[in-house]
Amino acid sequence: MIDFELDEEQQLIKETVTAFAADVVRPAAHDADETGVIPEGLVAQAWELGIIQNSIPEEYGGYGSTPSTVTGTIVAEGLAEGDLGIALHLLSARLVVDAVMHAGSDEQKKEVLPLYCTDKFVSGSAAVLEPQWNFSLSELQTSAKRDGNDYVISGTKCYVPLAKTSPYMVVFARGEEEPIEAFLLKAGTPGVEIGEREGLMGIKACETYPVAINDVRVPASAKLPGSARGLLRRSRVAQSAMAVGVAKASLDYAIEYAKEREAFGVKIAQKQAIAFMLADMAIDVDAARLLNWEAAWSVEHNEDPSREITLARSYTDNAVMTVTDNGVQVLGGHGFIREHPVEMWARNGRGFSVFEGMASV
Amino acid sequence: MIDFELDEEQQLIKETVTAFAADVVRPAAHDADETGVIPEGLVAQAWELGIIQNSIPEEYGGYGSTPSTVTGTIVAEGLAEGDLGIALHLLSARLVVDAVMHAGSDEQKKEVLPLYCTDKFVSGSAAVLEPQWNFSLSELQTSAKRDGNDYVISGTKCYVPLAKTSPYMVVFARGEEEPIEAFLLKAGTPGVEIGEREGLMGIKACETYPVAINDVRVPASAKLPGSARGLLRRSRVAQSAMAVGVAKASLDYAIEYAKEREAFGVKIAQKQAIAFMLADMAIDVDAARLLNWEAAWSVEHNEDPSREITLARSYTDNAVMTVTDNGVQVLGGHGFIREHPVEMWARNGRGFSVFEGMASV
Amino acid sequence: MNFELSKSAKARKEMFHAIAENMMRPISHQYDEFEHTEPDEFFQMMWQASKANRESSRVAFEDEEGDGAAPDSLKAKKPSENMLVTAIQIEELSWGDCGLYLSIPNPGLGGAAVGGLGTPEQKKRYLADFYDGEPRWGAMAITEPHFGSDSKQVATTAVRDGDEWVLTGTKIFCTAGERALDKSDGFVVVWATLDKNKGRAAIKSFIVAAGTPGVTVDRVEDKMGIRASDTAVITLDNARIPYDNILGTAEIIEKGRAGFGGVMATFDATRPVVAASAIGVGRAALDFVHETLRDSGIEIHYEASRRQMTVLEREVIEMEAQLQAARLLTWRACWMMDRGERNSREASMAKCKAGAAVTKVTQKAVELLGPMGYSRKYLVEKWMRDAKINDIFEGTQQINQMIVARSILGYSSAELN
Amino acid sequence: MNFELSKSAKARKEMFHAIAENMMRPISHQYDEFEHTEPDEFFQMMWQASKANRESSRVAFEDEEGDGAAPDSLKAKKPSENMLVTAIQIEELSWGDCGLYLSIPNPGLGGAAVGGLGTPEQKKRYLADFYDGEPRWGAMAITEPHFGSDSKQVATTAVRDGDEWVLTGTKIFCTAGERALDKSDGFVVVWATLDKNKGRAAIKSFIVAAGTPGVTVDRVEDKMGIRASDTAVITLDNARIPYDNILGTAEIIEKGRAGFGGVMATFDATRPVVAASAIGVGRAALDFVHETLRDSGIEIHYEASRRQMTVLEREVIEMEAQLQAARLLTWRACWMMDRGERNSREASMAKCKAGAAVTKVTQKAVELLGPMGYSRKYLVEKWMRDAKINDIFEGTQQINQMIVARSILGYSSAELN
Repeated sequence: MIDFELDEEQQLIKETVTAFAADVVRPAAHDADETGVIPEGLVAQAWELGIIQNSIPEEYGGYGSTPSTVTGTIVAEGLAEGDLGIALHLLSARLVVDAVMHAGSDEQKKEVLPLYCTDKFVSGSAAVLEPQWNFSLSELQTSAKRDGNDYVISGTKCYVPLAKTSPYMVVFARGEEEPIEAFLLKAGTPGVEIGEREGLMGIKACETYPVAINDVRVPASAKLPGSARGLLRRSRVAQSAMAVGVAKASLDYAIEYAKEREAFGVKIAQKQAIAFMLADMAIDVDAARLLNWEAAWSVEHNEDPSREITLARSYTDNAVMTVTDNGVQVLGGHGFIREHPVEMWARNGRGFSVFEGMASV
Repeated sequence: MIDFELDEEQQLIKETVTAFAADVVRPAAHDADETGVIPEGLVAQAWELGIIQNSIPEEYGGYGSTPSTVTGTIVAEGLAEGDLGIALHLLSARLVVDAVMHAGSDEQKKEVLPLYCTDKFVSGSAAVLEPQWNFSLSELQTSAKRDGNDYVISGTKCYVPLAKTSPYMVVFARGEEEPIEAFLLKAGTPGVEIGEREGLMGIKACETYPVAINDVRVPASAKLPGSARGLLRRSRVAQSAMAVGVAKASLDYAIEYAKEREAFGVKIAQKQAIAFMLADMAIDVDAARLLNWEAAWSVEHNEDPSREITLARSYTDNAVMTVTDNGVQVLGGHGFIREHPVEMWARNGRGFSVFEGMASV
Repeated sequence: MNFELSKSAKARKEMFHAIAENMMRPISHQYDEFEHTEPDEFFQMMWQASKANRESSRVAFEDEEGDGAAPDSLKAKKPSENMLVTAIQIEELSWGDCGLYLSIPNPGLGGAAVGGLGTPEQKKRYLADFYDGEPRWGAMAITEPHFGSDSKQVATTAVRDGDEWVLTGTKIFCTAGERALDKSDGFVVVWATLDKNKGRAAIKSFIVAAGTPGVTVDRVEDKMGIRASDTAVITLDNARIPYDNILGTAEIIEKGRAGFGGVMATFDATRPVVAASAIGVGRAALDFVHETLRDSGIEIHYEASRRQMTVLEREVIEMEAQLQAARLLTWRACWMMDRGERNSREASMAKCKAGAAVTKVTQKAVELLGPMGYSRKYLVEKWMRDAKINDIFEGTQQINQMIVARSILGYSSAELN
Repeated sequence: MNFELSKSAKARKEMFHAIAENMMRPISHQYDEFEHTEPDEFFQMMWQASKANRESSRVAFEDEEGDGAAPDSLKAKKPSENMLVTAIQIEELSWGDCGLYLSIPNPGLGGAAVGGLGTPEQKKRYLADFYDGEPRWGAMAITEPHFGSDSKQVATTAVRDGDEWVLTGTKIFCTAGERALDKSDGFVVVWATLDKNKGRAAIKSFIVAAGTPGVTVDRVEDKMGIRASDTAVITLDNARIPYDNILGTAEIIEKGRAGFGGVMATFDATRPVVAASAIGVGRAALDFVHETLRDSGIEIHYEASRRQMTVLEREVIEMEAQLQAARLLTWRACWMMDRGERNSREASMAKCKAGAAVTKVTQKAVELLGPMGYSRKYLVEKWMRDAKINDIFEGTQQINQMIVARSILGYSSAELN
């Protein structure tokens, strides 16, 4: 039976995350965007929320909640509403944890998961994108070739988050058997060259790096035996949820501003041109969220959730750009000044269709 | 030097056509749409304007003005502002006359052009579209094969205007030498089967027919020696100009209505939601017209006008749909009633991207 | 959270899909082409089905179509899925034919008003025995020639004269008005003012039965689409109706649900229904596009690389996304109503999105199908013509933007208008 | 009708393109990345070029950039193409770098005001010897913290005290304000009111020279884009300027070009200029897209079948169409001004379209180029950031829609606001 209600646990998580995003993340967003540095205290505080640990089974040291894509989208939206760059940093562990949980072997689980159950923040990393304008997930240039008991991986990656500090990096490559395969690489694997931190238009708070993978030889056991495609689907949904968070942030800020700001003798929100723009933004945010919920739910319940995910992404990638662009427009000249966060949200909002890699899985 | 001014002759033609469209064509539009019949008197009156005869050189009995694509767009826009279906009927002669003038042999000119210089309306016809959803001009299914001194043409056409009553029909087919070739067929050519009049969403005033061309044998002299591609380019520009006329009609009607109609104590045009919609419509109409002028000018002055034509079509095909749809929206419920012409313009407006054939040349 | 229809909802969906496919689609073209003719056989079938359904099921058929569902579910204490199932059914019927769906003999919006505001006696008189005898229609007459969305401008007057009300005025855009008054023994709920100087509070609704002297159906409009549905212009010239035929109180009360606000609240139920109907039309077009592509050997790959996608694939995916967005917004509005939650904002969001999305989706479908899309041999062009009204009636896109805007801004109608 | 540039326009276009390509592009990234630093070498080069140009050519360089061109050409009897050529030049410069273009040392909007409203003495004092000595800037200060588009809200006061005006207030969004006041011996034209109770008619503009006591540049804003351009916040605290520094009359006149209407009329000249600048940014992005595609062996086929087109081709064609639409609207507005025709409607149409189109075009360019588009290694992401301001300054998209709407509806500002 169709039901849009969060269950009690989801509701609780949502409230916790939303409060943290508003009270702790948002106030740090501007400086993190300007300086590229996220305060360590914030990271530690976020870790205490137990978001990552919560999703890891007790046998590996986690709190053992059932990992749920729906819950994941709620967390992702909530944190990204605070700040996208910081959210990506805080949730980076998921790139490794989710990969291992959903596609890892027992050995990989035993090796990796306990590491993410301590009381100190541990980041994770994943190498997906490649530095071509026409990058497409379905045609990865990075290749993985079987050679005896090993795989040899070669290629160039970009937009790899927290590559320098993460104990593990999940590398996606074109395999010989499957078009997309995933490998778990330990930090310091020889042949993995991490370049200078990248400069991007948005998500400046989150470190990303170009990574050259020069004929890197890994044992067959480094391959994640599960579906790499499934992992990418999950991450597409999580990103989409973050896009909704960014759009929501911009909408709410624009509403508040428009109710404060006067022009021509009334609040600008009392002008149809502004008010109707806000209404359309609100409809887009709600519609995108519902589509994302459906996509997340489908990942768990449908055999093939590709249609739901693609519809959600298609809608949300457009919506987040339109909404954040209108967020700037509502503020007019002030929207262009970095004192207000709306321009940052527009820069961040533009990223999603880029992360989508001109492509799907 | 950039100049947007019509010359004296163009200005005169514009005024004449616009007045005729407003005084004679528009009042007949509703009934012509409903009944599919255009009053003979109107057709005769239009013929007296000498639009067709004007463009034919004196040696063939015409008035001998220099035929100009720019002038052609002005006429097409002006008449279509009155009514698209009637305009298509009145200008149908052009399908044959322009084809023969621009791509015909001397013999063809001598045979055909004098016929269109009498004082009685003579229609023309052209068979371009084909009844597939994925019809594309660059991949015509209708073929023309050389066989000795003859060509054998086979295929099925649709949307062929005035096929039953025109003395000539220009048939476009995939040739052996060129991807598109044009042939001049006389009425009554054996093997040309004209079906029942078509029912379309719009342009109901203008008769169109499906035409089956069953291994029709024509002498080599029936082929138009000039560029068929060039003919299609010209007709793309003429259609685009008509789209501007339709959009302009809808814009002006919506403006008048919005200034008359009251709601919430003011004229609805005084509400930003309506006023700004009208502003956007006006910008679209002007932008489309300028792009079309540039395209028409390029046909005459540029070696390859394909970019200009495609930009004009791309913009105009979108604009005419948006503008005519908004025309209905401004009138609200009244826009949905056939008493007002805006719904007809939306139906007519939708046609252009269809006539464009999902394709270019 | 759950995105799967319940078993019973699925069953209803299938049942209504079968009606749409077998009873509506075959006659869809005919009653579009021959406007103002009556699909009598279809009416009889639906009428018999409604009767049978009414007798066999706890939930009355007319309620399921949204007529009476709204007020009931507003009062409902425990979550039901009446409204949601209504939306699903109406999507199916409109997938069949939106104009025919609007023509199904039933108490309609007039019945909804009686169900919501009527006294037990009125309900008994006009609803309880509605399905007796031959097919009948109920209708609602609000709009007048001089106003559209601004319904406080009602100029039709109701003057008490002893045991009667005397109604005078002209009504337009009355869906099923001719069928209710001239073609069956039905009724129309007419909005009229007791006192033009007292604004909204003085506007009341009155049940006007077929055969009332002074009531004339002047004209049935020629329309762009939904041509099977009759849209009547009605004149009331000193039409006398029993005093008891007023809905609600005859007092002029300024505030609250008994007054104008209560009347407006019915939109919370009708807007999701219109949205669902719009979605049905859009889905019809999309299904046809998919089918045509499939016949040409083209399947849409939802995980194709965006770079390699043809324009066609991209467009189809965007159309589907728009439609699904509208559907989820609509289902949410229904779900809230089923839970007894106030849903004005969500209902307007759904209506606003659905009207706009389906207008675009059907326009695109015509474009994508080229010569086939534009031809009256197929139904795509009809669906484009049918779709547009959904962007207009039950509040235009702009009116719904206004309602959403007021809601998110916390503005009154005085602050934002 | 003619769509070919004149020989001299082509020559100017090429010249300015060379400047853009050779002097601006190489430093574009640097002065975006390192905001609030000064491209001194570029300034010197442009300054020397302006000087040389001024000495050698009949038409002053600063006039060609739109500063003084407007009022002159408004008065012009015989059609010239000054304004059109201005638009073409500015498109080229903005193709180079929109932020740097706005930073070129010249009399700027302040100079335009002096040129348009100033007395011969004022023009002589502030414009005639402007290019003597070291690089200087002129600027215009209108906006204040509490208002944006609604410029009749000016709260900065000008009080006469003997031979002086005493100015007090805060100005924001003053382009080149710091360079005009703190970094050179320039001037700012400041809007202030003589009497807050008298509305628009009391608003006058005043020339405030660098070094005036009481004038402080409080802050230079951090911006999304056009970071090479300084956007200053200026405080006037009992700043005393000579009585002669008022532009136009000190009388409070209700109507006509001498009053507020005249001030607003300068927008007819500046809006097409902003539109041209926007188009330059959009073209930069489009050119880069074409180049990248070409490097990958992809050419856009303008006559490809729409069905077979990739999403990429379709998008690029639509982007080009939007840009060309904006360009033709802009050229028309300029052409009218060159003919001495009133062009308020057309100027707003151009600005409205260009601002919106270029915002979309640059956003799309980032999207199409994926990881390259979003990276600060390339300039595409910068162009997206630069583009947006064109949708905002010199009248937001909404303000320009308003002006167009009033014009087509024949409404006054009282009737539509």
